[in-house]
Amino acid sequence: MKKELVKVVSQKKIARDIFQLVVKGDVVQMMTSPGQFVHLKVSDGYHPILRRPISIGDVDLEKNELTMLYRKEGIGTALLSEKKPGDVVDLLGPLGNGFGVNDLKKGQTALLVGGGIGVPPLYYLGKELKKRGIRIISVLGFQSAADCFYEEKFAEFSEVYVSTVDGSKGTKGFVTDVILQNSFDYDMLYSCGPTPMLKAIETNIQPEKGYFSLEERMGCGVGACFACVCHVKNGEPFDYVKICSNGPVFPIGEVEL
Amino acid sequence: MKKELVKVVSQKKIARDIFQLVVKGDVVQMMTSPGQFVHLKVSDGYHPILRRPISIGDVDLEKNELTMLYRKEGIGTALLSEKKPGDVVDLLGPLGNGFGVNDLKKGQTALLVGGGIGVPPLYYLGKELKKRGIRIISVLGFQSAADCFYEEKFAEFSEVYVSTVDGSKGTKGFVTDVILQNSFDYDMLYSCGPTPMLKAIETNIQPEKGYFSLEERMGCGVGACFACVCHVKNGEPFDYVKICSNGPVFPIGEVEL
Amino acid sequence: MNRLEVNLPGLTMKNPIMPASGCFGFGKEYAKVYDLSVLGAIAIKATTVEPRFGNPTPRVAETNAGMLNAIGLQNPGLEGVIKNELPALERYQIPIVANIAGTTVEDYVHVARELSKHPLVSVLELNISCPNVKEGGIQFGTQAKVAHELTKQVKEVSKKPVYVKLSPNVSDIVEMAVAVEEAGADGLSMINTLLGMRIDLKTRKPILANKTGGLSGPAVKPVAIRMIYEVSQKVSIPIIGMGGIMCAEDVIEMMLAGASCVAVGTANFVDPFVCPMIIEQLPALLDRMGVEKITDIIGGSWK
Amino acid sequence: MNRLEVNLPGLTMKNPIMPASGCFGFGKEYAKVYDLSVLGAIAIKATTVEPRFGNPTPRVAETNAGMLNAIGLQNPGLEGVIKNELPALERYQIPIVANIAGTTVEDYVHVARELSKHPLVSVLELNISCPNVKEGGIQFGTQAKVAHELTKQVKEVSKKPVYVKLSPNVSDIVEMAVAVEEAGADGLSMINTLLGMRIDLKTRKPILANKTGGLSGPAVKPVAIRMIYEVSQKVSIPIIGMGGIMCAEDVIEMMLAGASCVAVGTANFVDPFVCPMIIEQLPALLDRMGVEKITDIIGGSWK
Ligand SMILES: Cc1cc2nc3c(=O)[nH]c(=O)nc-3n(C[C@H](O)[C@H](O)[C@H](O)COP(=O)(O)OP(=O)(O)OC[C@H]3O[C@@H](n4cnc5c(N)ncnc54)[C@H](O)[C@@H]3O)c2cc1C
Ligand SMILES: Cc1cc2nc3c(=O)[nH]c(=O)nc-3n(C[C@H](O)[C@H](O)[C@H](O)COP(=O)(O)OP(=O)(O)OC[C@H]3O[C@@H](n4cnc5c(N)ncnc54)[C@H](O)[C@@H]3O)c2cc1C
Ligand SMILES: Cc1cc2nc3c(=O)[nH]c(=O)nc-3n(C[C@H](O)[C@H](O)[C@H](O)COP(=O)(O)O)c2cc1C
Ligand SMILES: Cc1cc2nc3c(=O)[nH]c(=O)nc-3n(C[C@H](O)[C@H](O)[C@H](O)COP(=O)(O)O)c2cc1C
Ligand code: FES
Ligand code: FES
Repeated sequence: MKKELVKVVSQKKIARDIFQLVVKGDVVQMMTSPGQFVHLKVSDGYHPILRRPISIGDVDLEKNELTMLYRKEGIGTALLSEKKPGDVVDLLGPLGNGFGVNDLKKGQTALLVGGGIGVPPLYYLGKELKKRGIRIISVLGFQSAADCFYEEKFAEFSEVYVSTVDGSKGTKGFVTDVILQNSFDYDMLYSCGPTPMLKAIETNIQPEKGYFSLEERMGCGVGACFACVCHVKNGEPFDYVKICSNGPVFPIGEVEL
Repeated sequence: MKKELVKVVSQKKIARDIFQLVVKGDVVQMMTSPGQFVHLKVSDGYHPILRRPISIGDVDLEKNELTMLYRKEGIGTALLSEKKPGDVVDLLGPLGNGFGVNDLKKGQTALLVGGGIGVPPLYYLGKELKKRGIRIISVLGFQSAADCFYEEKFAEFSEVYVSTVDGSKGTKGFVTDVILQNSFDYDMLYSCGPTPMLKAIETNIQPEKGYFSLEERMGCGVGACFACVCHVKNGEPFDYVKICSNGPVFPIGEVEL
Repeated sequence: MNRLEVNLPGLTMKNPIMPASGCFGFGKEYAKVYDLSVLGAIAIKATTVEPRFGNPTPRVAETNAGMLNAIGLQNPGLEGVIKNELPALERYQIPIVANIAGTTVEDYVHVARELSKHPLVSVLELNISCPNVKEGGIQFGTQAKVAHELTKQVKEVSKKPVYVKLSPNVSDIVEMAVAVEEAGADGLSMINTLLGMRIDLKTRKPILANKTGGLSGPAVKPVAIRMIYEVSQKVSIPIIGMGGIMCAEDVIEMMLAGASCVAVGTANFVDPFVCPMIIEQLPALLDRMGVEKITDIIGGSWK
Repeated sequence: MNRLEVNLPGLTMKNPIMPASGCFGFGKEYAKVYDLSVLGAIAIKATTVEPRFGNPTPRVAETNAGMLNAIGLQNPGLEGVIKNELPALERYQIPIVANIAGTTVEDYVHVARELSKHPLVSVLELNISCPNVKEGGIQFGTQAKVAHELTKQVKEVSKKPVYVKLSPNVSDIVEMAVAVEEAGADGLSMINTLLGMRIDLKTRKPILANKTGGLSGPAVKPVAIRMIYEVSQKVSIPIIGMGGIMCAEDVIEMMLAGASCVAVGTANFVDPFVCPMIIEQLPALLDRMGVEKITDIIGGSWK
């Protein structure tokens, strides 16, 4: 982990409220584990005061470039969306633990399930799995066609299925509907998205093996402030994990959603 | 008075920590009284939260341009010094009451006495007096040669005398030393500068007629918050004037320094 | 239907926005900036029996997202206010909240009696953050019993509804609120400023001549929200909310906490047009939230 | 001569900077970021008798120039702290401030007795902002008598100096400070967080699951400065100052107010390197101010 003022290479709006931000810096060399995140200071002053956690979306180690994908949500991401090429961003990272990319053997199948702004970390993951010769199926869920992004990028390494809540693109409904309808054959499920989606996957799909990536409001991002804890399945009432430092990626079944 | 987002035309460092900032906007049309000031919001957020009072240094009514001269002092003026051509600045003004420019008749003499960053309003004043055919003597006091500015600009309309505390330029000492040594003949004294300087003028020079421009930390800048009051000479203990709205320029002898 | 209208004892307001006491003088300065009749009401500067100069300057200092003031209740005194200040406000046809202060119970009672008689004064706002000289400098606003007694006596003489403006510098704000409600207060104003200080690194002395001052602005908003949230659930009188309101969103947050209308203080110094701007923005914000009448959201965070 | 050295009861610090309790865990996370031995001391997270999970999430929210937290004293409990957390801190050879909390006097006394025996613990810091369950939920930190009694009992069993961490949510901070000094406190820590709240406009509910939380960061600094200024003139025990320290200038301001050293909390989240950065910047700042030893400025604003 390092703190660096990285330089904005490009900023592009790629869907409704969704931005793709590419930055450049030496710290990118450390970003080798998909599922990790970076913590960004988006203002010079103290409004907002806290950093913003954003997933590593893609990495180009040769060019020292990191790609982030984010949704303009509140004040922090709004400020981020105003950064222009040449501007600097104060980045702390990489933080947390990523997905197990070496759990599968060549020829096995990974099912990637992303919901909304949970899609980004799965892109870097997919690329890394592909390198290892893993077969990949991607299921990406969005609110509507206007919110879709990266479908064609996922097509580079996988069979892609899209669902939208309003049916304006792909299957009408949720990612779980797509998975149930297609009864995919897979060895491992990797998912990132809103907690209700993860819960639906756990309950309705009951994957045997895999990983969930979780979100929570953070303070420090490094495990020191206890802001981002969650309960452990079958643990003592006081047992916990910290999403920032023990996660954000956890083996399915380890934590209470 | 108006609130307008004026556009930065140019920004230039003209002496140690002294900047000349030119902005453009329709509001400039209202700035016809030398000695008035504008109230600037220098940050987008709330640090700093209050506006900064800056004197009207010069006005070009044809081009809609206002020139301000300021010293980089604390956080507010530091932020102001970062503004670049094309940036906008939130300006409220013109505020307060300026110098009486019609008190003198053609051919009479005005003595302008400026100390440090009190020099700027006297420049616009001098130009206006000149237009009215007044003879002008200017005495400008600074800490040292490195802090001097606008000597040559004042030479456009007046005989200029400079004093520096360390003697690195002009007379060594204070503006009052220059005045006493030269025993100028004048009909009206106009002064702006640090309060100790104004006090020294009042005590040692005892001008019969003239104006002082005062400074005080301000809240509203428009007379509503009672932050910037001062006592009135020979008044009741509760009598007061507000520097922002009754001043900043007062006839000499009216207020307690 | 006017969806912004709010009604509180003595205050029929066409919108829930009033400038806060001490941040708007007696109105005449801002009257040059815009037409004051757009406001829901106006709270005028604290009035005391005698004219006061207040504290020495500097009287303001800045903090991160806030400011400190130690004006010291400068005002032209009861007579001056009645003669020179109030008449000019008649033309705007909006309710006037008369903020009153003093250093003894007698002071308050006297100003309350006189000001409440004035036809232009709609309600009184008792500023109880002043030190009680007779009781040895303790603040009326930090002891429930003292605040109760003061409120009771003021209520006895006042011809108009009485709002008590609570100080946030207390251990138990609910206790204070309940004490003044029991004494007959018709409403509450909260919060007044938090006591704070800044020290100048160059002079190594406090920036304010008075040393300490009252903290206001966005920095204090979370404290105001918390106190209004707690108090509004425990009293049945309405609350005029204030503390750090800068925009329409802040108004909604404070009304969700439990305020029935709000006062805007420090923000006037940042932008003299802030009150009309907020009033203009509120309807669109209500639309986005799917709210018909603004009164529907009062206390919405706990109801 | 080390111009940054400060000496307080039980704390020989090579510089006046320590991370504040609860903002630095038990040190191991930041130990990966820099060498902790550069610090003046470390205040570790509050320890209670039993392990605690704390409050439900979300536990943090943001405010203008500040943040709210409602962690709820999550910690691995006395045994866990002694077994798994303290040993790792030995190698840094710096004083450890053990923050302790509880819901009954017995809790505090038990944790104090055990932790104060530990060779790595230099001093105890009594966090008295917790509600006292036995006394009906009132806070130890808001009633002088209760705080006095708690301090006395802890002092009786503690093998190490005891600092009492005062809550700012009181009417009279001096009264609290004097009460714990009279009970034998060796020092004070001030201030803990101000109680605050934020409401989410979308959900219309408080952002924090716990509803209210503690406000920290630059927003509260003026309140901290004021309280330290007032208290340091009325007690003769030293003060660990905290509340909104973000840079070297803030350290000087707080020491001028009367603090003998400072703790840095929220700033660690903004910049994990903030403590070493401040330590590095202090000598140049002292030079600019013409100050030889940092202890020369303690209380400089009133001395
Ligand atoms: C490990 C991790 C990875 C993430 N990766 C991405 C990503 O790649 N792209 C993306 O768009 N978003 C991502 N998020 C969510 C992103 O952090 C929030 O959308 C963002 O912080 C919102 O900030 P804001 O100021 O725009 O919104 P505001 O609502 O103004 O934020 C207020 C506060 O809430 C926090 N917050 C708000 N929403 C979330 C959330 N969903 N999760 C955590 N904290 C939140 C903010 O950090 C801030 O402290 C990630 C979150 C986590 C925890
Ligand atoms: C009517 C008037 C006209 C002025 N004209 C000019 C000018 O033309 N050029 C110029 O350089 N300066 C001028 N000043 C002073 C200028 O306003 C301050 O230097 C400036 O506000 C400092 O802000 P800062 O944030 O850089 O300093 P900080 O010290 O960080 O400011 C902190 C606070 O103190 C106030 N403050 C600090 N110094 C002064 C001061 N001398 N007078 C009033 N308030 C102060 C600031 O406004 C701010 O609220 C004028 C002041 C007044 C009252
Ligand atoms: C300069 C100034 C003067 C004030 N004077 C008074 C006053 O006379 N009476 C009073 O009750 N409150 C007074 N207040 C407090 C405000 O009315 C208000 O309660 C407080 O500032 C919080 O609101 P804000 O954050 O919107 O400013 C004053 C505040 C400021 C900033
Ligand atoms: C996330 C967080 C957790 C905290 N936990 C504790 C704690 O366990 N014990 C304690 O005494 N203070 C705790 N505090 C208070 C800090 O130690 C400090 O007093 C306060 O945050 C003010 O300092 P700051 O503004 O520098 O953060 C906590 C503060 C924060 C922000
Ligand atoms: S964000 Fe601080 S522990 Fe996770
Ligand atoms: S600055 Fe508000 S009255 Fe002058």
